[in-house]
Amino acid sequence: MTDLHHYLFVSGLLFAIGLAGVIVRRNIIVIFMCLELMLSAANLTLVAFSRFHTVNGLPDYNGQVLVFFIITVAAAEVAVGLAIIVALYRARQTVDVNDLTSMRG
Amino acid sequence: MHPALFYIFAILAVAGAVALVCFRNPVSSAMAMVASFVGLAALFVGLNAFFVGVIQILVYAGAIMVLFLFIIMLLDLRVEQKAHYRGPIVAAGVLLPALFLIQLLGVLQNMPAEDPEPLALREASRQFYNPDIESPSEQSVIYQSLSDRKDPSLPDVHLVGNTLFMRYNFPLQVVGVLLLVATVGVVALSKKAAPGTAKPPQ
Amino acid sequence: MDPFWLFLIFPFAAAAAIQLGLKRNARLSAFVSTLSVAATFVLSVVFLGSDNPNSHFNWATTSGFSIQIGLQLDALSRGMMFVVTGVGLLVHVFSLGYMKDDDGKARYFCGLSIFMFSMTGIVLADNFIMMFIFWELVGFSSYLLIGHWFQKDSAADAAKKAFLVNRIGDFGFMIGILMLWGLAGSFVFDSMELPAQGPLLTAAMLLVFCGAVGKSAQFPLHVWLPDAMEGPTPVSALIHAATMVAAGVYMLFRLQFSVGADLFANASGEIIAWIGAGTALLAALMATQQDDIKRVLAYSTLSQLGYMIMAVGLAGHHGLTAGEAGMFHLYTHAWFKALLFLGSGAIIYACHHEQDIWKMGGLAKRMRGTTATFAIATAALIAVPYLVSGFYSKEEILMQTLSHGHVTPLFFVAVFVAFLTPFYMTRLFIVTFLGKPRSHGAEEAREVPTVMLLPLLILAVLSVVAGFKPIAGMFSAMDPRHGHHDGAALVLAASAGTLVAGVLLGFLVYRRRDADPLASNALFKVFRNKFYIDEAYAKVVRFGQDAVAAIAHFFDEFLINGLLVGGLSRGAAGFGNLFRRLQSGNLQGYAILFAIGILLVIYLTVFMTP
Amino acid sequence: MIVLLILIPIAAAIAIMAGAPARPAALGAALLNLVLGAIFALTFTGNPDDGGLTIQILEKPNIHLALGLYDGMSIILMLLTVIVTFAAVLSGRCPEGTERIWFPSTLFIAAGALGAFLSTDLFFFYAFHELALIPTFIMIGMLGRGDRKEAAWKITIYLAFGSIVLLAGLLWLVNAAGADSLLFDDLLASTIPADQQKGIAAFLLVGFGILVSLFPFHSWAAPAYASAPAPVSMLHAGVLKKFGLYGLLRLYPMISEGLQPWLTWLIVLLLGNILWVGFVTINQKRLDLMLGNSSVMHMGYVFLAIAALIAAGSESANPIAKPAAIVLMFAHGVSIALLFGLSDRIERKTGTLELRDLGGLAKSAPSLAFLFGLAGLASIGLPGLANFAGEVLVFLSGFKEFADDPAGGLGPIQVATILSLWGVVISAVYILRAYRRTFQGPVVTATDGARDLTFAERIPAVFLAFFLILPGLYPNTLIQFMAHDAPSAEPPQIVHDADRPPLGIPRWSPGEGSMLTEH
Repeated sequence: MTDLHHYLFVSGLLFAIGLAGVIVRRNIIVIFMCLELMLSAANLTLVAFSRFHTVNGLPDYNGQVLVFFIITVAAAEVAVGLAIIVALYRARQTVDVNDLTSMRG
Repeated sequence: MHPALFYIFAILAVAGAVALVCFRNPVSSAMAMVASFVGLAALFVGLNAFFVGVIQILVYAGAIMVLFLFIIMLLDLRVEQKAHYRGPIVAAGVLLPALFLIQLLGVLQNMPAEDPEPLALREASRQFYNPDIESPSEQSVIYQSLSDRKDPSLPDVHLVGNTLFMRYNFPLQVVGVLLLVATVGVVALSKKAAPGTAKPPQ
Repeated sequence: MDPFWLFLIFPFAAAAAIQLGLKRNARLSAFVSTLSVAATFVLSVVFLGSDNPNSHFNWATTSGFSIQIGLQLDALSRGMMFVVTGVGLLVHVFSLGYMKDDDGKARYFCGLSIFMFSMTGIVLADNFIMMFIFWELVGFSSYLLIGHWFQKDSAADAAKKAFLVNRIGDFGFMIGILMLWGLAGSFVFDSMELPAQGPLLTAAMLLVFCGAVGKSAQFPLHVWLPDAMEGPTPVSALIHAATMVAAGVYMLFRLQFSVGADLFANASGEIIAWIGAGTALLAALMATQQDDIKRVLAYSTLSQLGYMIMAVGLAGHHGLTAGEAGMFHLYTHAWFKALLFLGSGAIIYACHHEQDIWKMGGLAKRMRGTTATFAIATAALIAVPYLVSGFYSKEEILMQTLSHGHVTPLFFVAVFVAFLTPFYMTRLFIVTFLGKPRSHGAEEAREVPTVMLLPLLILAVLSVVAGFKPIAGMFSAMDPRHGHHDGAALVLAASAGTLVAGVLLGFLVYRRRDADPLASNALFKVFRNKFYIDEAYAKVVRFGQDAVAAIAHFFDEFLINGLLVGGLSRGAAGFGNLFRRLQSGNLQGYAILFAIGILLVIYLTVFMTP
Repeated sequence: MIVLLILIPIAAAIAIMAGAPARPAALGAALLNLVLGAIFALTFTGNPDDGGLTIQILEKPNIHLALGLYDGMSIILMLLTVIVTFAAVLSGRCPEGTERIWFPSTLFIAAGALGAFLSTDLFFFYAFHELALIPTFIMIGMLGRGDRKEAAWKITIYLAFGSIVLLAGLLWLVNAAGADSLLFDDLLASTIPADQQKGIAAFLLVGFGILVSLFPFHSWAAPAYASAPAPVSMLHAGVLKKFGLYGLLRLYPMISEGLQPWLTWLIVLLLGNILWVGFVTINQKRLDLMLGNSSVMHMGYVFLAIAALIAAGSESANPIAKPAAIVLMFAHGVSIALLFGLSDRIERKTGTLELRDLGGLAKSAPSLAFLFGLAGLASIGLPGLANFAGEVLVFLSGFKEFADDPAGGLGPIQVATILSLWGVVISAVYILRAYRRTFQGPVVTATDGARDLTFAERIPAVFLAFFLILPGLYPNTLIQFMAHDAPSAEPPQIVHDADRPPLGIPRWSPGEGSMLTEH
């Protein structure tokens, strides 16, 4: 049988891979994808807990609603983020984070 | 969910993720991400969260994916130069997630392994019974599905909707506003600056 | 509402009306102002025999405590109101002529109305806080009027000086009021209880006296009064001779009258009397060498105020009678000193604003009316026996300096001042009115118009008759002559002797002179330079206040701003720099830090917590 | 209803930023606020819940967005705010093209100050003050004069530091009080253990003290006010600075014992304000710096009243102290706002505020001279103007102890009062010096041909002057608002959010599912 550990471990693994991608990659679009991956990994945790913590014989739908919200917000985030990237690319002609250092204090 | 299916889809998701990070071409990365998300959606379905699984496919693999690809094409992005990878950063990129996994394993170690409780649909149906209505056929869809004598089934979408609109109605409206704001923001951001007011790139 | 409030409402309404709109029409402003003071004069005559209305309202109320504004119309304040409104009315009328062509006529009359309002408030105040309120307000109106010609540096400086010196006096006054509040248990004069004697009471009385020192220009705060002569002359007559400067005397006597003369039956009475005597002497000496006609009169005013203060201070020994003698002198002095000032105003007006007596001369032939009235006032001031009011009051004061018919040191001081007074007044009179004109202005002098001469004539009459028993008797609180005194003969002899000696000496020294023969004398040079007190104060201000201010400012900048504030801001800047390094702008660096942060948080929350 | 006072300026500010006509909108908001404020104050019945609102924001810690006229102190300070705001908006001289920063900032400061004075919950009491500070910093830094960067830097660091110390003190206070909520009613009803009061009192004294420029934390004030645009110096010196004093008086009953050990220190520091800063003020060579320092100095008198209150041990033992402090705060707020407003006019007309370059301005600008003189004399406590009423009450409160028990001799508060009285002389010295230098004497180059105030410029000044004269002639017009100040017998009931129902109960009503609960 697959118990909660399995799901949590898969979720953690996905999160770790996403994190590694954020750290290692320099293409800002790929970094963005990795962030999405990390969000989805968190979703997996939520859904798993929802299923494993039943309330009155049903899955805990609070968790699933939260996943729904996260996906919605993530969609908005992607839209805005990509728009920013496009604007950034227009101004700088690059998507390499090593060239985007104007925030240096 | 059968353990075999679980392992198949889990491996699909993890492999997609690894590919996402490792491919140097952004288009390949995007494709890998789709694979990973499909695997995840399957895991959701395996957890009786059908609605979320469908949403995952529709929103991520459908809409968001297309957006990414579209932007990648629009910007005509090249393959990243490998020479630019710096040793310490790659090391940190391996080490820190590894540490994280070790921590996770440490936590899981101390957690009792538990099997999922079986869903008790018929029992659950009681809380959706409306005593004011006599005829069972006029009871709510949720009640009818849960209490069906022959084949009680989980009315997943109805239950999510019930929670969403009854309990989280206000946050839902807020999220709606958020989407609107995001839409306006995206339009504003991607609008080309009118000639004359554009600031020179720094 | 009691009709007595009209005393305050009339002048206040006049001042407010002028400031709020009438000021565009100077003639109307002057008329309204004069009308208001005429109305209050009528009121004060009407109410001369009224009872105490005791009407008041709460001005500031907190739970269990209240400051009231109330009117006290008793024998003392009724008499004082008569003096204030009487002199005030005549000065207003005189001003109509004197300030006829002045640019700031409306402002001037507004100031006069504010003054009348404030002075009325002092006189009618039934408690100490109210008196302090109006006490400050008369100082303010005096500031306004001294600085009437504010574009003259000297006038602006004099106004400032007057206000500041008065503020110093009020500093002590307020402390005195607060202490007396505790000791006597109330601010309201009639509710005050005579506190037990003790060092606190002595200190409180001396501090209250500080207010009088400032307002009545006693040594060592006398320096503002001569400078105040920069104001228009009618102002000097009203404020700086007859009424406001007498407020100190009035206030001290109000305490004696309402609470009891025993308040001063300690060292404070002694000190007050000696300060009064010292001021009388110093001012008289200074007056002998002044060349500005108004300054001579100003020092003479100081000297006479010193007499009054001395008398009030002696109340500690002699009871209420001594204070009444001071008030009696205040009452007679108000008329003849106002007359002297208005007379000098007429002279200055006639001589085209020439104030140096050595540039006058021979005015007796050109301005007969003014000369005659001035002569009467001079006679009153130098106390020609039995003829004029000044004689009666000065007799009473000299009488108070005797102790059971025996002479005291104060008696000698007082008598010496009584000798100096005729001396300098003779000098003034001879140099100004007799001889030949010594300047173009004096040659062209003509008699002043009727509107100015009329007040002079009325005041001249009052200067003569005010001291007679039937008239002074109307103001019972101001007439001390209700008993037999020991040593009346001695006093009469002394004052007659000094009068003759002073006049003779003055006549001999100054007859037919074109310049002061004593000017080169070293001793008289000290008098001329006012004992160098102003110079000393200027040094005190420069090296005391201004140097302290500069040092404080320096330390404020250097220590507090530089080290304390600077340290704080440098610390903040240092921290900022530290964190600035971390902000590399490198996204990958941030990601690494972010990951480390997550790991730390997990470690601390999961593995560290038991 | 009271929430309107805060919503109107914020709404107007947002509207202006979004493109509404700046000046009319700001003026309209200020005027509306003024009218509403007057109505609320005059119809106040003594019940703090009238027209107020209480919305629970958080359950733990139990924070409410609670607004209302808590007592007379709130009413008077609310009136002060709407009065000064109106004058500040009206007299603002806005550089071309900055209307959309200028007016919204002014309105935000006003909204923040009103929020702080009207909050009946400790959290929002603090938060609204911070809200008001931000536009203050922005205005000084962006639109100030002279050394504006330096001044903005200094005031920011200083006030931020003060706010942090204050926040620490407030957190400790809340922790120690253990009340059900952060509402003043609950907090004031709770008691703090005596051993903790002393530390809390120290934090609050230093925190509030820095915000009120208590010596030696005062040197930010003068340069900031001198550099700030006129509305900001009017609003900050006139209104916002009173926040610290208001806070001390408001929280005083909770820490009355803890403040006692610090009395000597407070007396020394307030004398530093009055005497030391007084002397510093004498030495100022610029009109605006002098006014800035004078406002620091006058805070000393309010602290004197607070010290008298502390020494007395309770409000009933010295009933004069609190009204004295409040009246003086109101009077000082109006007078310093008028002075800053007019000094801005002087600079506009003559191009300088250096005292040595000025002179004889009264000749060409009599109304300006009259109004400045009025405000100046008010600030040195001339009777008939509001400040005198405040100052005399402060001095009376200082001597209340002696009046109650003259046999006890003069205590430290009495000695402090006596020394403070010398400050009355000091302030007369610098105000009269400045007036003498600026308005009197012969006309000089800078003032030659300087024009008098126009009718429009006179309106805000006369408006403010009116509020100096009215309470000056009859202080009970102000003090009467404090007649209601007897604390209500039982604190109003707070209805807490009902426990959330378990999943699946298909009932949704605005009351239970929503995150906001209105009562």
